[in-house]
Amino acid sequence: MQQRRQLDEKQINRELLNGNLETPKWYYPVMGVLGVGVLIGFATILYMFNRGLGVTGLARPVYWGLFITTFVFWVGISHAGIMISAILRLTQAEWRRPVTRAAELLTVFSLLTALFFPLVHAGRPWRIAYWLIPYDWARGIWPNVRSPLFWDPIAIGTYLTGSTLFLFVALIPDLAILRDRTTGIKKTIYSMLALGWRGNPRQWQLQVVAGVLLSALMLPIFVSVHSIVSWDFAVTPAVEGWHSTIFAPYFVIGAVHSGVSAVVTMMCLMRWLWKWNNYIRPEHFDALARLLIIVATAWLAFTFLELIFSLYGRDAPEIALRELQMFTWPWNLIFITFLLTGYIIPVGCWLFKRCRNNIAVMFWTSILVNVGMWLERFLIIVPGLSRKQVFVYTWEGYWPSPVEWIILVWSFAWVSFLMLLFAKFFPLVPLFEAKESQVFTTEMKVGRATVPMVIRE
Amino acid sequence: MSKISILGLYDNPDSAADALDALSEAGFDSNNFDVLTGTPYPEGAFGEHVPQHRLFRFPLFGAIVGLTLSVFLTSTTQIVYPLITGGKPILSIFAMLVIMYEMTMLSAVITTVIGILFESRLPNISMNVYDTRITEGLIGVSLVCTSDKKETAERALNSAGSMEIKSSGR
Amino acid sequence: MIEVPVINNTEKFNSATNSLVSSTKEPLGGKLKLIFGIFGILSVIGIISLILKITTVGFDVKSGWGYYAAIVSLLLGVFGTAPMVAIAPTIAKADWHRPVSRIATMFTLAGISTSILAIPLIFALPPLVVGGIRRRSIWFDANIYTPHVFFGIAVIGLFLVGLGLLWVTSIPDMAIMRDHSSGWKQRLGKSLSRGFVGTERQWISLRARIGMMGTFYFMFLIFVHIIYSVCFSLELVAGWKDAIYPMYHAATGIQSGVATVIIGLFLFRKYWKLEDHIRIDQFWALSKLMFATTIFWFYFFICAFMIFWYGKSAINEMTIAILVNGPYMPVFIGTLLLSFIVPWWIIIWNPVRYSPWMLSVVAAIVLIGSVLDRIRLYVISWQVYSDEMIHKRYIPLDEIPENMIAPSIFDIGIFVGFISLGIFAILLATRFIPVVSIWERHQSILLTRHIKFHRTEVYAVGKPD
Amino acid sequence: MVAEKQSKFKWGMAIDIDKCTGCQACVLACQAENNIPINTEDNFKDARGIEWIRVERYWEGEFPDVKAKFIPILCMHCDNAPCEPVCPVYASYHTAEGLNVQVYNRCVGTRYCANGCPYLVRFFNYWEPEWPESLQNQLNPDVTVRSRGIMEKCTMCIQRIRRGTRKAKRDNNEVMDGDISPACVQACPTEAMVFGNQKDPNSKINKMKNDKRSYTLLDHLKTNSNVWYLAKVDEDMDSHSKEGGH
Repeated sequence: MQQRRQLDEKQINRELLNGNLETPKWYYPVMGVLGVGVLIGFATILYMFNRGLGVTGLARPVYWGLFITTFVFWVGISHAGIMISAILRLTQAEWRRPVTRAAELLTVFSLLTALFFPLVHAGRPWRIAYWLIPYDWARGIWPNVRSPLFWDPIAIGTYLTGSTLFLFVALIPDLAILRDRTTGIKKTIYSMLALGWRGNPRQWQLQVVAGVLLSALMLPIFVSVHSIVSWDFAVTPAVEGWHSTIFAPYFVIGAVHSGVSAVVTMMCLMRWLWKWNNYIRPEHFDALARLLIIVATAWLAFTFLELIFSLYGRDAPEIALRELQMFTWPWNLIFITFLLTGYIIPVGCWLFKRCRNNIAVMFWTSILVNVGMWLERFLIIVPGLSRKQVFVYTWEGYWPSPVEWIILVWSFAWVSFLMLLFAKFFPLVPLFEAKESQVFTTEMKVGRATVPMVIRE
Repeated sequence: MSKISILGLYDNPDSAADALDALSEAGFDSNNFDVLTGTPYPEGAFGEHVPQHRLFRFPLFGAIVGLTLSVFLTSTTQIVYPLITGGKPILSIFAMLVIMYEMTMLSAVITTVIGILFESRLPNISMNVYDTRITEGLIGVSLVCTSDKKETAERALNSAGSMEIKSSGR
Repeated sequence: MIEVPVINNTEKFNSATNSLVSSTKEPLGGKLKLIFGIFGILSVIGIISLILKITTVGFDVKSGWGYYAAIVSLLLGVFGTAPMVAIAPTIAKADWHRPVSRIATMFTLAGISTSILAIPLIFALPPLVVGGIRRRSIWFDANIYTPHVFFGIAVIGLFLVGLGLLWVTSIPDMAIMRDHSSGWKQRLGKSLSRGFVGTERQWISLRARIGMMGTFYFMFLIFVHIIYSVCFSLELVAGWKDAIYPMYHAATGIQSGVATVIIGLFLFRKYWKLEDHIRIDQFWALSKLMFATTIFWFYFFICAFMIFWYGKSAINEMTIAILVNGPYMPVFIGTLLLSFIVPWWIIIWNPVRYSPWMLSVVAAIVLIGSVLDRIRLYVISWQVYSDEMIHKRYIPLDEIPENMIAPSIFDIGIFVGFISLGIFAILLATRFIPVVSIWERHQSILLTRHIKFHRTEVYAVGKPD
Repeated sequence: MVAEKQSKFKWGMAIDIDKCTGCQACVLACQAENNIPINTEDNFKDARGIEWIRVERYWEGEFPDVKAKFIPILCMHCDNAPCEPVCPVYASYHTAEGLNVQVYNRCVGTRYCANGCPYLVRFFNYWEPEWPESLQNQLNPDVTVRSRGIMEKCTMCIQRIRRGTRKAKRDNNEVMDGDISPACVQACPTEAMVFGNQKDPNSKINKMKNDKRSYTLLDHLKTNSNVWYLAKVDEDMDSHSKEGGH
């Protein structure tokens, strides 16, 4: 039962802009620490460019390792945004409102980070920089449209552009609010960004229509992006562990699992750092956890289908692969950890209302989920390659080198750095949505009980 | 005769709605006055005329453009460089499908956003009078009229009990 | 926050109750009797042709059972998944489903035809050990009759759980029938409503039971779809390895289920005069569902096809030859058109989604499409099965037959007859169970309001949890 | 395929396992001919050695009556090469002469082709290649020295093929069977390896590939490889060799 508090617009402005109009005292220290991490990361990347990929742990037959794993991981995280804002908008779920922007923001920044990894994992990234991006005019031969590695940038670019525009459109009314609260140079900048928003019925109506229409357009992109990423792996008949038809929906549902969990993590942080307790309420965590239980279970079902059908063929390479993946040290440990953190522990917690409403529990479980999902990608990619065919003749396992680990850590620092940077200048919770929910929800008396009501037009 | 814009501020929706009625009674054209709120209200909450929009045409147009572009790009790339890879046909339709799909969606999204800005008349550089308290919960009724109608307009706005009236020539 | 006036709904309640109860009461007019007669005769024809098929074809000629398997799978979709339209929104707490849910749930009664048809099929299915060697199967080293047993249990279980679901969701209406009718209906209502008088405790336990039964039904449904699709088509083709196939089967089943509900809704609304209970909102919501499932058809298809087309290994080429460009290519093209392209293109336009009859046309198209889809999937898998071939790593391209087999007269008889049997069962039930659940109708009367909002009027929905 | 009709060559190779003694001469010749960096012990330790052709050894039977079976494995130059379509920059494609070539200059080192290859005959340059001072002058001027960060693999000694065809063109006569031979074929003491043009009906390779012993590796992947193997004449081993390699 949601305890509904009446908030007038002044209070909403004051509380939700507390990160923008004044600076919390933890802000600069945290940014400093993250900044150092980011710098170290970039230094490592430059070192790797300078020395060559020899500094990584990659070796035949495992030609793709931690970088591609992390790439898939971040693309997965990026599915949070549209999942929350589009699907829940189309199903008119009221509790989505405070979360949408943060989720879309996570989408944008995690996609930006994901794009780094195919770049740094390539043998000659500088060539990519001027041959493939933006497009290959240099040597008079255009990229191969048959290659999944060419589908990727197209799909991810589409998704990135789309969600950035989505983010901006939904940001305009709040920019207007900031414009009215600031002075001097800040005011001019915000006024330019706000495009002279006045808030007349036409603009509000378009704002609402835009939400629905853009969601409807982003949804197919959202599904296609991770399907295409999964096809990078699934289309190669040589790698038995990858050549499975279920990969596309399997990756998508897994991405939703990890993405929504990442949103939960972020909501906890927002609640703790900016004290937005009036807007991010336990009932939101409750709803998200219920959603996550369904998603996680579907994802587990796909996992088992994939496993069953890989063994169903009874081919020697497949069986060798699964033996390595599940029963051989250290993979067996990773496999168990993946099952525990990816499903068993979190869902086990979410089954109980007390855990669903407990912020700390939600925080840690959602982090566990993402640990598990990262391990899942690692388990798909690396063992799959190390036993890909009967001709594998080097049996040393691949293990990431310190350089790769540092770059993995860098990606996390980088994303949170960008998020905090954004949070300094723009509101993380959409103010107009918060105000709208004040207008569009009410209560009705049924006998003695009061039932929350939602207004539909 | 110079045009001026007048803004009346109200602290509750009903009086704003009254103000709109008063204005239309005073014989102003409903295209000339407007309600400014800091919150999206349900359509017609102030008895204003519900604006019409043609937003749905934009994505359709964009989709068509994107589709043609992508068909051109993918087919030319493969025809101009007829390099056989993996025994696949020179025009591999199913590989092209992916790219066509993505580019179609991309340009549909872009045109939609353009359409949104266009339809909601943004960016808006009109110098009409505005008040920052509107984003704090006050409701503004703004009006553009010729300067000789100023008194009638202000009377109408006052009749609905406005907190404050601002006006500016331009 | 705006004040919601407290108004008295009694007369609305009574009018709803009376009109809906009378929908079951009205005497068997000539037209209705005729309809009953037709469907009854057709069902008898179906049962006769089933017996004839078993006696004439026999269980050893595997290729003769392809169309039969296709029909069963179609019915699993058309009748079996229809209740999902009632279950899914209930779990998602949507408010549009209330007038629809009863009609959707009533399709569980049609499961009778599926359960009857399933039994001969069990005998037709080859055991796991063929010619002394164990064939590939998802049951790995289980007892050689495991799939037969499990499938039998699953189908019957699905039917029973469905009946349970129907009963649980209609207990309050039984109570209403008990109070507002006479004769056998009253007695039946008395016995089925189990003394339901609507105490707080009874309502709470009712809600819990509905949730539980719904979840059970869903799980059973997915289980049946997985077992059926894998054991009765995929495993019969040597080398066909397609992890997404069960999900594809379930998704397309749900698509046809939604289509069935739309058509049923349209007919009941028209001929039972339920216009003021079943509004446009319901069709609007169903159309969105339809749209989503239609796209899902293509998504799941392309997920599999892309892998096979790009992989280009011998096994992949065989799979494509069997599914797409083999002897059943025309059928496949028909499926692609009628299951995806045509309905998608029609339903994308807003006006269509507002008009019930246009929607039912789309639904009919989708149903034809899913018939073709099942034919393309099942007939060939029973056609290529042979005790020698099943142990090969994959079927060589030249071993795949050139031409498709046509359905026999018995198949057509079974097809028509058992669909009619299902419809007949539903029609019988409508004499006793109101086609729109009264208590949910009361709930929506209670929880939805048109309230004045300053100068306009808005539609507000209460969401208790 | 369109482009293949234009050329009058379709190169291929046939290897008679029965004649192969596993002497590794082909491996050495290949290393010398194609400027392949020296595979030091550490290179092999971190599984980064580069060997365009390798000789795999399989022990058959139980001690004491064990038999060793050698099978040289090089790029199969498949017609349906899984490595080709996945390259985003067309660095790996199929020439009109049926060769699967790697264009070093285009390669950006995504290593996708190496994942696609079921025979593991594609190699990645993790480091800048180095040769000891004494070997600096041994490098083959006809072959590019591959820089770090790109893929490389057997080219069927394309430089020799070019030289042969050009010569034939210059003193305008046809390319005779056996005129052109890659380094490995040339170095093979038992003449187990044969290289030739499949479009020439009476070439030696055509006879060998139509031999009843001939088979291709991993044919269930339908890569249509252009390297044929002739099974060892040994009853209790034929069954193995039929299943591709083992």
